[in-house]
Amino acid sequence: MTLITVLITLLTLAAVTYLLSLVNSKLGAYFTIVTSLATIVMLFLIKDSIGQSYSLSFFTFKLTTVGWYFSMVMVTVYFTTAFLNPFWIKKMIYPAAYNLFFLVSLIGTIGMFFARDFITLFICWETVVWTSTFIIQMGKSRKSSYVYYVVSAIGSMVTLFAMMLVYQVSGTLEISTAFSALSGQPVLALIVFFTFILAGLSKIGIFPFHVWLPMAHGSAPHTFSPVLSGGLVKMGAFIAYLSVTAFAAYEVFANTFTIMGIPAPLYIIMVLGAISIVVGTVMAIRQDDAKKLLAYSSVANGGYILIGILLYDQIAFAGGMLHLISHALASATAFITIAIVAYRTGTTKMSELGGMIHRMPVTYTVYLIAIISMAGIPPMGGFVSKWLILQGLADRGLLFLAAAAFFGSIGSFMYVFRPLSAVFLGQLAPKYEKIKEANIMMQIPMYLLTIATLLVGVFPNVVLRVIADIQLEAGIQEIVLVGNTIVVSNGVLDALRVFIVFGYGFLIALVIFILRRKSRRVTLMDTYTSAEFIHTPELLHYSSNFYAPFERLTKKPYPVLNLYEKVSIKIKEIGHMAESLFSSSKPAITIFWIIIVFAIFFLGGVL
Amino acid sequence: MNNPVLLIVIPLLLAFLSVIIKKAGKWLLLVGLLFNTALAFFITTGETIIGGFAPPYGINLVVDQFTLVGVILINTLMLITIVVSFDLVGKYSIVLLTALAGINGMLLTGDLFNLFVFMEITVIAAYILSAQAKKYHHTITYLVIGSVGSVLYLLGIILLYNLTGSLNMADVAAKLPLLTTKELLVPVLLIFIGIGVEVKLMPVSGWVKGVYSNANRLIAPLFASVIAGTALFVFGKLFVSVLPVSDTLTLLMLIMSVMTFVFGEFAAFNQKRVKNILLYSSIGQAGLVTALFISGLVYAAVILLISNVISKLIMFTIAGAFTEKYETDDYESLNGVFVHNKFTGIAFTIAALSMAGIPLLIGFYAKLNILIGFFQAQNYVLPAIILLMAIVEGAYIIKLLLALWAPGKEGQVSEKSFAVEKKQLLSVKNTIICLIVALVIIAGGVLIDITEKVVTDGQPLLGDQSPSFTISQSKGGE
Amino acid sequence: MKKIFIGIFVIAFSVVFLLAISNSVDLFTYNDSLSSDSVSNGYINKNVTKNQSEVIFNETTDAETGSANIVTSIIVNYRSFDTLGEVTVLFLSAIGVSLLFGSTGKLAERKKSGFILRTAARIIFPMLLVTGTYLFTHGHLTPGGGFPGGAMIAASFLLLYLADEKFVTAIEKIKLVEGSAGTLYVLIGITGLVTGGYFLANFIPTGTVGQLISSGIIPLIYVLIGLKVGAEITSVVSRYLQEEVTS
Amino acid sequence: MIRVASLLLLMIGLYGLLSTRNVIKMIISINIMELGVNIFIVSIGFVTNGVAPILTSQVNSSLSNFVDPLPQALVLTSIVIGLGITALGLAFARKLYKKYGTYDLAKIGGMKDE
Repeated sequence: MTLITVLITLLTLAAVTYLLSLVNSKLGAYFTIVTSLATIVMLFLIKDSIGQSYSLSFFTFKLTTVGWYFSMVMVTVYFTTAFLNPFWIKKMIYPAAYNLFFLVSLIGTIGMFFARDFITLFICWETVVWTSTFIIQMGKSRKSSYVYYVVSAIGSMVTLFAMMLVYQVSGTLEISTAFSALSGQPVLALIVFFTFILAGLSKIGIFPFHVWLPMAHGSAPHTFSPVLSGGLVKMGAFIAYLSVTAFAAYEVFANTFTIMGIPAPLYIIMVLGAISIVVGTVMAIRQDDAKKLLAYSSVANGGYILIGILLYDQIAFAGGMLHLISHALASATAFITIAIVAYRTGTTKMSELGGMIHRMPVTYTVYLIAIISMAGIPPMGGFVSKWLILQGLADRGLLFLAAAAFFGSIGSFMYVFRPLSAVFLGQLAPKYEKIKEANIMMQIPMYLLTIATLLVGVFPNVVLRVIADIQLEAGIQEIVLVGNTIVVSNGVLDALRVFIVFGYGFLIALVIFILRRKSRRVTLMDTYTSAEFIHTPELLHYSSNFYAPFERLTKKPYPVLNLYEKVSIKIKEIGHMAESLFSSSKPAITIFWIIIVFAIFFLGGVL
Repeated sequence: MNNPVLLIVIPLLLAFLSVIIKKAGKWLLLVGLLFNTALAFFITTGETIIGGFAPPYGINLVVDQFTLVGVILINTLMLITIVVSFDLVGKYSIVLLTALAGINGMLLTGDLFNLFVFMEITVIAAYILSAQAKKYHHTITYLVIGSVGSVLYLLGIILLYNLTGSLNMADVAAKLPLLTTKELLVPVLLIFIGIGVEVKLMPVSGWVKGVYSNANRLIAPLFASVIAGTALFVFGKLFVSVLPVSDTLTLLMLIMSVMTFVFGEFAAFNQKRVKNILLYSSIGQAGLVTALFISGLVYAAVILLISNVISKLIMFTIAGAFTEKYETDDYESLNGVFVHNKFTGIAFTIAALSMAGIPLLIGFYAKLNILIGFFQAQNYVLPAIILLMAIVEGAYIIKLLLALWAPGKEGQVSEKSFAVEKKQLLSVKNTIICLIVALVIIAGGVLIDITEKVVTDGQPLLGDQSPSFTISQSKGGE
Repeated sequence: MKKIFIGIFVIAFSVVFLLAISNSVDLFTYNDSLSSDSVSNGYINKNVTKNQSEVIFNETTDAETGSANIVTSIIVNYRSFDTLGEVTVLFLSAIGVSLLFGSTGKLAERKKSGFILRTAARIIFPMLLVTGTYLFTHGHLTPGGGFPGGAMIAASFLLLYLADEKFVTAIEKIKLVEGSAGTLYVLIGITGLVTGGYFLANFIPTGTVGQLISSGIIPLIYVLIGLKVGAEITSVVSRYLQEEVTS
Repeated sequence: MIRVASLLLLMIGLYGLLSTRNVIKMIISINIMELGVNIFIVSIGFVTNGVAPILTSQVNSSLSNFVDPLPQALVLTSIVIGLGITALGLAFARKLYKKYGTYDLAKIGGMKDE
């Protein structure tokens, strides 16, 4: 089975899904599960032929380990999210189109990860952008879809410029050979580097391109937010990966100005990553909408991944790659749980929720594990990856970046705790007394993802072996793995041992909790009110104004979105000016312009 | 009998006949269109002399690959436009027939003055057609500006005649190298402005808004794709093969074109009405096409031109249907209109996406060719502008599409119930035609080797030396 | 005030324009003779296709175009295609006017014309008609031709309109003339294509330069043009006059 | 000199178009511009001491010093086209007047399109 067969099969399946959806949208939705499962199976089938190249019309592909790894992460997210599709599909305005776009965006990402030339890369990239744009619009907001597209377009158009520039210099579109022509041309290389990586930055949501994430994640259909955050954001990481491997930023900029031993251009991008960590964290803490909160956390985690990959060494790179999967799993899980809560309650606003643990214990547990991983608390996947990234930063002595990363780690406690307590813990609002736990079909992805998160956390070496292969492929030192331990410069990390220690701790806590349980259930209306009637009990809910003191500290939101709006207004103003100058319905104005043009031309022609 | 002169003469004959046989007007129009479209495919390249007098003396029709593409494209588009809106033809069949003759004359003729005559025929037909909107003051604006444009063009060619002693394009082109830039400045400039009025270059495009935005389902696509496409083909022919001026003049013309492109796109971004968005976008695209012609990237220009006119044909037809059915084309009051007209919506979307340059549609292929051509010419500023404009373009197109597809207010999940009242936009026949045209957009972008073969037939267009994107290029290392 | 500014602006531009255009054309001196590389030499000597150095009035026979009036030979033969287009332009504007005004058939209310005009019109009308016909039948020999001839015919009808407030032209008949003249023009062209291989080729023997029956299709076409132009302008004029005036 | 004068006619036409908003006056201005260009075209073909390009019994040889016949032929076409445009323009103007009761484009532009 070749990659081409896989892609064609998938396209066929997507078409079949579409046709089925036209007949019965729910059936089509089930078929998205089948198709994404088939993708996983087929990816395993083609794993043996890594290193081969394929071409089809103007598409060329190369099967690489890194592509395979990225595809696996992506398809896992898609597969698990697909389980939600049947329940939401009836609510979509265009169910058949949703199913089709869902699958086409998956195929697009796979094509992109295996792209061998720029055109294939760009076409697949744009396919994903457009299909996801059209999916996002089916959610709550058209504006978010618009912002998503514009930010993506900024990235992709600028990157297309870089691609064409490289093509002009090298005469080839093949990614790996094309970039090699840039060596010895530092200025050109600098332009290409910054323009090329822009697509990655815009997609992974690096400051100042992060504006789309909270909007799009927050308002996309609930079944697509997990894919956006867990999956599609990682496309940016792939571009970052290309910029250090195919573009070989470290070699190209080896002789240029360096900061802390890192070439300045790379350092600048890393600093942007660090800023994203800080901004994402701070903003996440402030959010009331659970999905927006998770979206901002994706911004922060994108910063980790970017820094890890760009460091391009033995440890941090492995950490970045590992964080890719651990964040994908955790974020997809978190979004899925929020989606299920929203499915049952109809809202994602934390101030309106609370006490869901009483009604949805499974969802609660799954969410807990996901946020533990997301916050980087052992023994989940996020811990190992963040630890590796911090280790790498510390080894290099990159203090500023390390400080940002530490800040993000600590901040993430604050923000992941908020939905936990606001949505799941505390008092149950009266209107939610009757809601039920997620049904078994919805529970499947939660179990699958939780198991995966635990696996990555406890046995990270399973994944790290693939990452070591990627490092081999990329030509950097492989991470040293002995048995179940990871060997780094100042010791070893045994995730299993960490898990066991934490497991004991957890057990002891559990025993104490069960034995000493004396708490009384307090409902929301169970309040002492001095004979006053409570009209809006929601205001008394402790999760409203959750982090008020903290929010007062960071009162002023940063002005990036304003910047985009200002540019847009400026464009409109210029457009308006052009319109009023040149599109007057009075002929005299046009005659005037003819005269002016003539005069300018004559003076220009004579001078 | 594949004499290209028949492309001009048969419609004329039918126009004269339909004065006599009044009732048959509409059907004669259809006959003329079908005849022309069929004949266009059988025309071969070469020169056709009229009246038996060889070129510098007599008038000749020159069919090269460039013209051939134009003739086939424009005749087919006109056929499609009129078939789609056949119900609106009414009494205008004679005017449309003469316009058909005029358009073919403009494309084919090899004589500068003859071009003027056919341009006048086309333009006068356009004046009459634009008055169908009953907004006579816009028509007057168009008439005044158009007449000034033709007066300037006429002055320009007479100056060229004074300098070269000939009116034949090939003859003039052969004699041009003997002249100085200074001598050529005024005539070339006058011709540039004269054609610029029809091409819709920015400072002289004041008439466009009034005329396009009030046009109906028949007239809007006719203007925006058929007549505008013809004007651009003529522009290309004149400024690539006949008047290839250099130096400052080229730079200034390039600046004007690029200015048109940028301002047109910006103005489109500022619009609320579908037709206004489209008309400013076609002004912008016309600026880009002329910039490409002036820069010598003929192939890229032709592909862009083709992709643009096809897209505009579909989009203006549907925009015309908006005003027809909903009495508005403000996209905010058409929220979710495609919910009820999915297939129409799909055709519109494909056309729009091609305009925005999304991959695997012909618009993207055009964009690739433009970029490759400019980079090859070591020109980095224009590609940067083009890509930045692509963002603006994509932005307003996505805004438009979102409004038309997804009904609902901000913060609410898009639902069918939020959409505007249900009305059928286009008849089934017309929807199918639009979808077929949309299919051409897709096919042209996917089967790029065939596209290239069809467009160039293996020869460079007007001596174009710039590179084009081919399948083998993407394979790079192999 | 505004107009003064515009005036100054236009004057300033005139200076620029004249300076600019003086690079391309000499504004004050004229040639003593036709420049040798001009295409007009071919038209004058009628040696575009034939090897002929001189054309003599009333002597040269079988010239490539037998018209003594060289301008006519250009209009109706060398560049006849332009003329077809030109006729079409006029045709189109006549159609445009009729489309705009529609055919109400009603006359606008007009003042009753005076006795002198009415009487004179009856005398002058046939004279105008004859002169117009003369102009286009002799177009290949003398100044004039289809266009002035046609305009004169139209003028004669205008005169009738002026003279008689109840006069109405039968627009249907005018249209018949208009359409059939145009059709015949094109058919002549196509006959040329079939017999001579070129559209609008002169397929009739051209005779002796200067004779009434000479120069092949030229008089034929000029007659058609004369009729057509006459019909078109008449139709335009009558449209203007017949259009109902709504107060 | 005649060339300068004809170009000045063109400029007068431009002035008219710039300064007036009256449709009829605009059409007249266009006519003046066309007239200017037509005179210019004829003047291009002018030859000092030339004779009209018609063979007659007096001027019976094509070797005479004729003026250039081509511009004259062109000018005829141009005049007729000008006539067509004028006729059409006036028809529009008249419809405009019937609809809005004024020839002033500025006033009409301000009116609401119904």
